[in-house]
Amino acid sequence: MCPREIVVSDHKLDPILRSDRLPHIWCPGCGLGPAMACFANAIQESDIPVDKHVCVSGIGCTGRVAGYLNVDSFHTTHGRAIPFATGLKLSNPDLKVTVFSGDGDLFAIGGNHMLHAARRNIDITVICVNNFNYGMTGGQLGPTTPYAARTTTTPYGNPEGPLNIPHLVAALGAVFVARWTVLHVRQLQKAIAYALNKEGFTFIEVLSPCPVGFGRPNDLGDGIDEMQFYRQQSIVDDRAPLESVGIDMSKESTLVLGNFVDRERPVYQPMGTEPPEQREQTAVYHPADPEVKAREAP
Amino acid sequence: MCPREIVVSDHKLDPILRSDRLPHIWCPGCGLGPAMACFANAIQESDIPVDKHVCVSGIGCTGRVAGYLNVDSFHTTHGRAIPFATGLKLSNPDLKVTVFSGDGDLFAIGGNHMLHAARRNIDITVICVNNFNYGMTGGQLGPTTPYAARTTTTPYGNPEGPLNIPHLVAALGAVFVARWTVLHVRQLQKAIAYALNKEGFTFIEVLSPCPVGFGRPNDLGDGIDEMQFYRQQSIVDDRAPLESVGIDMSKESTLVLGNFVDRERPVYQPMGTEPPEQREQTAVYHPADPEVKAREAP
Amino acid sequence: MSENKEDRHVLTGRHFMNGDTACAEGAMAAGCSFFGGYPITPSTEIAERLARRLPEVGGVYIQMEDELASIASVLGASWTGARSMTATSGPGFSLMQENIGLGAFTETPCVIVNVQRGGPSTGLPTLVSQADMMQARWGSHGDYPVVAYCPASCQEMFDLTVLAFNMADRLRTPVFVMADEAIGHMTERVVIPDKSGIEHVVRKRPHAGPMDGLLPYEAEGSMVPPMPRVGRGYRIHVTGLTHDERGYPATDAATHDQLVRRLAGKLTRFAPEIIRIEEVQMEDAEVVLVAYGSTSRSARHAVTILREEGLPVGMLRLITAWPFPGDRIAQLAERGCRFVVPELNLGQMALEVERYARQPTTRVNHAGGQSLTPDQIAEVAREAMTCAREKSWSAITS
Amino acid sequence: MSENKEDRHVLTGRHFMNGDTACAEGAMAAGCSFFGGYPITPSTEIAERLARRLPEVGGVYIQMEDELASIASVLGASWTGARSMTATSGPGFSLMQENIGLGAFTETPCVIVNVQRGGPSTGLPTLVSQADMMQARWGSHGDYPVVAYCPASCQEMFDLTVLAFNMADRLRTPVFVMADEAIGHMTERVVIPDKSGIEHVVRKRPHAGPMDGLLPYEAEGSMVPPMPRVGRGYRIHVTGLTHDERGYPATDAATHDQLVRRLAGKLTRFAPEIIRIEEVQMEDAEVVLVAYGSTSRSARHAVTILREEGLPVGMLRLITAWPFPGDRIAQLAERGCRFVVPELNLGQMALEVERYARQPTTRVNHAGGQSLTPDQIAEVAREAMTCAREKSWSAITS
Amino acid sequence: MRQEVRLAGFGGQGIILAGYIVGKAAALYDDREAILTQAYGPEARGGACSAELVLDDVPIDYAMLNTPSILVLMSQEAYEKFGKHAEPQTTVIVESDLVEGAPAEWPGIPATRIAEELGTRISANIVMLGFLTAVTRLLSHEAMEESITTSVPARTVELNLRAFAKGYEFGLQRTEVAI
Amino acid sequence: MRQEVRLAGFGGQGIILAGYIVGKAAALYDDREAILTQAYGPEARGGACSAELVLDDVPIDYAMLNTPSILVLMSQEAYEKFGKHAEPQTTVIVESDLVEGAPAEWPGIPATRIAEELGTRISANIVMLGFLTAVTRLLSHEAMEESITTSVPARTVELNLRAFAKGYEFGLQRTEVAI
Amino acid sequence: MTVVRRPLDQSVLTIPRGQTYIIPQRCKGCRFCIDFCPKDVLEESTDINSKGYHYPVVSAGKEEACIQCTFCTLVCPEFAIYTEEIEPETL
Amino acid sequence: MTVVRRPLDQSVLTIPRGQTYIIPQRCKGCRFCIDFCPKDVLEESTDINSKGYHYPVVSAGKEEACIQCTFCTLVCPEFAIYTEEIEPETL
Ligand SMILES: Cc1ncc(C[n+]2csc(CCOP(=O)(O)OP(=O)(O)O)c2C)c(N)n1
Ligand SMILES: Cc1ncc(C[n+]2csc(CCOP(=O)(O)OP(=O)(O)O)c2C)c(N)n1
Ligand code: SF4
Ligand code: SF4
Ligand code: SF4
Ligand code: SF4
Ligand code: SF4
Ligand code: SF4
Ligand SMILES: [Mg+2]
Ligand SMILES: [Mg+2]
Repeated sequence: MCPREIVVSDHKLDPILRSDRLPHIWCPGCGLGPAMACFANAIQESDIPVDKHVCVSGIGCTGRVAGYLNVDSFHTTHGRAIPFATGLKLSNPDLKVTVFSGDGDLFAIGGNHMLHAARRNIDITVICVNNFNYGMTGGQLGPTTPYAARTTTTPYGNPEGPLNIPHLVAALGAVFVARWTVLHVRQLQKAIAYALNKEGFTFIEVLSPCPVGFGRPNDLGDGIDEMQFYRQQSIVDDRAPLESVGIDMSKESTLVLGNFVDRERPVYQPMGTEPPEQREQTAVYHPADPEVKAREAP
Repeated sequence: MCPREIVVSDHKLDPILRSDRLPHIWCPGCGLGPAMACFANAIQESDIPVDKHVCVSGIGCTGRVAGYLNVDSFHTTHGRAIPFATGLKLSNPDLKVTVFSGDGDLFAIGGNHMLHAARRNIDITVICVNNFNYGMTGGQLGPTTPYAARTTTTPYGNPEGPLNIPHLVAALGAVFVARWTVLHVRQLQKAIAYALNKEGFTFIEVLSPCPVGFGRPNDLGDGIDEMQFYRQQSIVDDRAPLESVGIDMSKESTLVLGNFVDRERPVYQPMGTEPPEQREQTAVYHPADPEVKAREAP
Repeated sequence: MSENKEDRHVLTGRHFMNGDTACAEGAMAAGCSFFGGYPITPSTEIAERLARRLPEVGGVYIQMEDELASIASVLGASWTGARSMTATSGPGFSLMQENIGLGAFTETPCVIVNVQRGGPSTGLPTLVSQADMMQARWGSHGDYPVVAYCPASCQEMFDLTVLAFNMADRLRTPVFVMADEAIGHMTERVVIPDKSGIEHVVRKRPHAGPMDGLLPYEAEGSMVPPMPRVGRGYRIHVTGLTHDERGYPATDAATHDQLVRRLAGKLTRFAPEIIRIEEVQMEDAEVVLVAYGSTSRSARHAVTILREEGLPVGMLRLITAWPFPGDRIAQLAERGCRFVVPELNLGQMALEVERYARQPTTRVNHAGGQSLTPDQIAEVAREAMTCAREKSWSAITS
Repeated sequence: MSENKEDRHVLTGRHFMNGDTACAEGAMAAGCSFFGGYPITPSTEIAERLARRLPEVGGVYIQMEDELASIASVLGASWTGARSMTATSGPGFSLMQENIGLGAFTETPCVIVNVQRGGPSTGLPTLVSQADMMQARWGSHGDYPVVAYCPASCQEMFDLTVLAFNMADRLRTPVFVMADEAIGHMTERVVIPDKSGIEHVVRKRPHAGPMDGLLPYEAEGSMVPPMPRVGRGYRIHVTGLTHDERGYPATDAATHDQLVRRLAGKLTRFAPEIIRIEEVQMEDAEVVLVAYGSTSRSARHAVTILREEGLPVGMLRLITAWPFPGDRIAQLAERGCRFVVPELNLGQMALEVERYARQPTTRVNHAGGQSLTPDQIAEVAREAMTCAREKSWSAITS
Repeated sequence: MRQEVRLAGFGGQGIILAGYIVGKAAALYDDREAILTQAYGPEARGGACSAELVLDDVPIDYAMLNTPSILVLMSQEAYEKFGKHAEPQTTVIVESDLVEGAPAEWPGIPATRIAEELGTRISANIVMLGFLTAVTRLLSHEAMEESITTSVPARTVELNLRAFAKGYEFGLQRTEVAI
Repeated sequence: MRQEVRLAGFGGQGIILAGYIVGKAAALYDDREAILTQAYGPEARGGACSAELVLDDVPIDYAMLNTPSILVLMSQEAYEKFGKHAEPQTTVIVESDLVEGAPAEWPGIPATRIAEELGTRISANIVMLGFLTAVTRLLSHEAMEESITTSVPARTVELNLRAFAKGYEFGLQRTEVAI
Repeated sequence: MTVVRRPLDQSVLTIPRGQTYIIPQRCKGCRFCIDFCPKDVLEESTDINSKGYHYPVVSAGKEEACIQCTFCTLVCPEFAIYTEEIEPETL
Repeated sequence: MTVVRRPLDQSVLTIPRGQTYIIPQRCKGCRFCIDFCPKDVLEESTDINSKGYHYPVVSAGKEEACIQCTFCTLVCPEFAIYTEEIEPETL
């Protein structure tokens, strides 16, 4: 018979973390930990040596990820992670550069870089943690905050319609577009691992509880309650029409998850390093690899 | 029998132009003149008094339009016309604010504002003249420059894939999205007039010859040749799937024109001026008004 | 509270509120009706307060996608006749610089609040500094006019925000409120008068007359042209290019020089109205502490300590940082005063003091993250006093 | 031209090329392998040249979506070990300010060229000015180190671009080439030596040793920490937050003060290496023209005119504007020199001259759009000379 | 007389509100000068939290604390950080259920438990204020009551006043015992 | 000796290239100092265009023109703008088919027509340079030829040298006539 | 001022007719009006304007051909040509 | 160090089994591991850690229940719990 739990002082993921910096600054019930764990595992699973992985973040709670992962990592300015990553990648194509940042960082102030990096099909992976608000600054309206939601800057309810992230990123030309929640850790990790190994601009939206900035003010409760909400309301549909996957986080709403887009487009090659092949625009969504096919939440 | 031509010194559109500033700075064969003429006519045709029209431009050859139209007009900084217009409109809802600017201004440096204004459905009209390059600075690569095209900064051919503007703007949520060329002056004028009268974020892409920056370096010849190209290669299809309307300007390519999207979404209302009604996302494209239905080029 | 919207503008009464909130209430009292912003510590509370307050009076709060958009929206709103503002901190202030230049060049009144935090870059987001003072003066390209006030208390966050709006309209120019985290985040008593107690400068409008011939950049001798509103038939044109009095682009050096000099000249001409300083125990002061913002509180305390020791030390507090009150410094220098400049930066306003005093100053600096203590300042001032008396000043200056 | 890629870096020979092109060729010769930029008059020719040249040697030219992205990409590229650069003009320079702060704070070497045009705002896009000099010093928030060179000829566009790359790597900091439209757009003879004639400072790399314990911000006594490259197993962390020697965020005032002071201290320490000035007929000069960039050409001509008249006038040319060569100014002031500062702005570097000279200067200013003529400068210098001799200096200064 | 007060605990205990109520009582209802400051920092996210007050009879220039005259500790962490190094002249008050190892002579109150008994766990901070008022006489009972009334949501005023009274009562007893 | 030269015409005539060739001939092949500047401005878009040169035997400080010693006018607009106010000491050369009303004593050449005859209308600027070289002796024939050779696209070198020769020849005749 | 044409009384049996107005000095010779006039009403002038461009004139024999489609008015980049409706010819 | 589980020899007839490791000081009591463990292996400790949180422990009787799904390892925000595969039980 095995013992019950064994008390230890190190975690098996510690080597891929800057464990000297733990505990991290994130609130109890925050989903950033699991998102980072999935990324850390995917790095180790990837065919690329850990030393060639680079993580670039902007500013925000999510932006702190770069500081906790034990890979070469950059915590840049608010919104500028993608162009910073572009410079890294183009200047040293051997690197595997992943941008890991928040919805506000990547889609509010940083939206323009998303637009053009995806259009150019720069060979980087972008992981966006969507917690429906600006967590770091204390729970303000962000571009993904659902209509009518309360934040500290929408005390009367949000008058704006939120961004449908997968729809936009797919329209921009990303070659891989997925959405998972931090409850769907296995699918998330798989999707990240797949994206890391795929050439071109690959993108994963990660829905994540932020009890302080979003959950509590909007009667979703604590982290665990938002996780329960994910469990109850999520459906997985890789082939969902992307214009229909917007999120409103209302009690009856559905969260559509999946590996929505998986296609080939020529990857950006600056002239001179190699003459680029003729590029064709492929607009069909076809999740290709069975390995990243969706499964139900555990 | 009527005389042949009558020589005069004023044009009938002069009152809506700052005719004291003519001749304008645009090159012979440039399409900006016709684009502005269509806008000027549409202003006069609109139900809104001329004094309530405001034109906001960014920087570029197209950006000079604000300075030639005899309405309240603003020539702002590169890329910032849309947020400037947002301030004007929200602060005085009686105004009819139109942003008239270039592809680079609105989609390169200004891309993020396009993204969020369309998402919020700010009640402004945006007219984007796409001449496939940065005209003002002398013909550099822009976000709409076709793949492999020559510009002064892509001497070996453009390695980037161009933006498909209607597809992007539709994905962002604009309530009216059209594309015409400056050869299609009547349809263009109609589309603008329709957009001016429609509430919400309305958008028109105008394809326009830039012989200096784009036509000649890419063997399309002078303005008149590019106009001939438009005549030969354009098809009008309001219901074209938007992911398929990208432009590559190759000799055999098709330019798909039309009033692609016409739908209703709740218009952005800052809280407090009026409580916003429940917003619903409508993602269906349905050109609604027969007046703006496409006709063949003259 | 009354249901009358008008009444809700001015939150008359005695309050215990933090500096950011007081700033927001100052904006409300000044009749601000448009805020375009983007959250950033430690200014976020201004946005949060106005998000709640502006809708109460039919005003517009919009959270833009970034600071570039925020300032652009604020400039646009101003042309409708609205009093408009934004609030930010260092990184956002950096992003606003291009359009601050547009605002200054097109003479667009508005208020920009910078609650300073530790820099450069992301620096110390939650902690105090005063290291953007020179940026306020020089952050955008080209030469342009700058007005900047430095509140040192929650009450002044209110008062100087009102003043900033008035001065913006008076001069047709963007005005900065250069606060700092310590003031923005401290909570104190703030007394808000009733509406009649709030000064309100009305933006000069064009005289009645033919709308078509209006020259929106004709200064009419006062150096400040009247400002038309959009939608009123003037058919104005406003451009960030060099422009003539009609507002039309001009590509010649003479027009450029004339325009740039008029803008600078506005400030010189109205400097006596713009500049506010507070002098503390200055009558017989031999050593003058030149301080501003939260640091001036420590400096004031230091003066008390030093006066108790019988040392003739006074404080000149810069309520207005820009235009710099250089004439007063020069006067004091001529009187024989020596200057000690405590700042939460590596010495920024000290540079201006030195220029006008024509002597080096003693600097008391900390790059930021915590306030200078009264003792730190007093110690240096004491030393300065000794040196001043021994005429060995240069020994202690670098 | 040889087909060997290596050879194509340095365009050895005598050329007749414009300043912008010479700048681009300087970058090529310096081994620049990454340019991230956005076109803007009058710097566009630099981008256009590099778009053609970099691919010839396997380097990367990328035109980013805006200047915010350009500078960010340049910083990213630098951490791979590449020499990276961007080029812009006033409006773009304003937009770069936030990330210039990031570059300075994270000690990321790179070169930023600003070919100055008339400002503020869009101003006079095609015409000359020198009005971004103070912005170069203070444009981003917080206190940070700044190095800026001012080329005055096409040859110097080449030479100083090479120097800028070397100094960036030497100091681990962004370095500015503050050119102006007149120099960028004029065409002159440029002589490019062969590869062996191009100085090349190698960026200091960490010593071999355990990669894990590396402190990428430990200055090792030299004040400039060695710089690891990404992808080499160091597992570095780089942040725009205040950071300790390991590169980890620190939220305390002491670490902040220490870091900010070290960065400033780097420049003080290496100032003798950084600072270049040219002195023309200075031995016996009583009046000194302090000039830089295209204006220094007019000033040099003015010196010739005045010397012909027998007047003891010299010129001190600021090849380095920042750090400012204040010591030399102070020396000259002590020698009794008077200063005349011609600039295409309303007086920017004149402020620094005044501070170090501890006397007002005579300024010769034009806001921009055209060069100052030698006669304009000579006239003022003549007057200054008279006043200096009559000891009635103050009469002509404002 | 300058008085410096630090209230320390963890996020969610209403420490800042408590500080605000004290400051407001002083500044608006007790005719004193008062400044409230608070420690910010991402580290504070859900973790430690403190409010710092300076009260005086003359305008206050310098708002930072030198040596607090009163220290209110509502968590073990706060005790470790501030309580252990408290100067002898400082009056230290503790949440007796949440702080272990504090000297017996320090006034203590199980504020959270008392609040729970009132059915409003989140009013522990107000209970503590009652206790503080009784034990230290920092501010008048009336000023504190008025400050609470104008600072908490309208529908919770009554409850909070009861919490305040409870704490005050508990304090009076303790004071009687102690003095 | 300082010499100032202005070439003026309209966009598309190759005015700037002509200026570049002159400057390069001086700076690289004739051992002189030379600076080329040009008027920029959005107004220039497809309209008027001019190239300005300063040549000297000593390094040139000030690059702006005071009074040009040589003025080459290739359009009516250029004539209106510069030719009409030319100082008496200035040598003015005109494209005789494109400029009307110029004094008869000004050397003129129908450069465009000559170029067209050579089958290369766009070499009018080079024809003009040949004429300029012959008429003014500003720079040596060899230096100009070398400068053209290294400045025009490789496949057009021969043609352009022919254009230059034509203009030069025409100039020699004209010079013979005039002198 | 009537800028927008609003024919008041137009029977199905009438074809609108237009009169051409030209501002020769403004023309930059792009040929847009000439090449795309649906009725080939226009041709290049033999004269040039002061900028050296051949502006459009009505071709001989085309005096009555303009159908007032306003295309030339809208497409001219220089605001150098327009037409006004005249008494329609009744078929 | 083997972090990723790559079972070398796993027949279709075996169910993997896991051993739970816990770092009590790191736990912030979010309950993610407890509430979502598919086999309900975990429950809150009665003790609290120094931050005052109830960390997870294996419930009585659930010592053999862990199927090594690694969910708890991945979902724990604090890197406070993980499992390692042990000798599978053959059915
Ligand atoms: C230029 C600039 N503007 C604003 C800020 C303040 N700021 C820091 S993080 C943040 C938003 C973060 O939101 P998000 O990216 O969604 O990350 P989260 O904290 O929610 O994970 C903001 C506005 C900043 N640091 N820099
Ligand atoms: C911040 C900034 N960056 C760059 C420029 C230079 N610039 C002016 S217009 C322009 C591009 C214009 O392109 P587009 O918007 O397509 O207009 P077009 O001239 O083609 O009509 C650029 C890069 C500028 N004015 N400001
Ligand atoms: S504020 Fe939200 S996103 Fe940030 S650490 Fe807390 S829970 Fe996580
Ligand atoms: S450069 Fe192109 S867009 Fe600009 S005026 Fe000329 S033709 Fe038109
Ligand atoms: S109106 Fe139509 S038919 Fe008449 S001239 Fe113009 S284009 Fe031709
Ligand atoms: S369209 Fe206008 S500019 Fe072009 S040829 Fe006709 S009249 Fe001239
Ligand atoms: S590995 Fe799976 S089954 Fe085992 S304890 Fe963790 S969640 Fe439960
Ligand atoms: S998931 Fe981690 S932090 Fe949450 S209860 Fe379990 S062990 Fe504790
Ligand atoms: Mg977020
Ligand atoms: Mg364009």
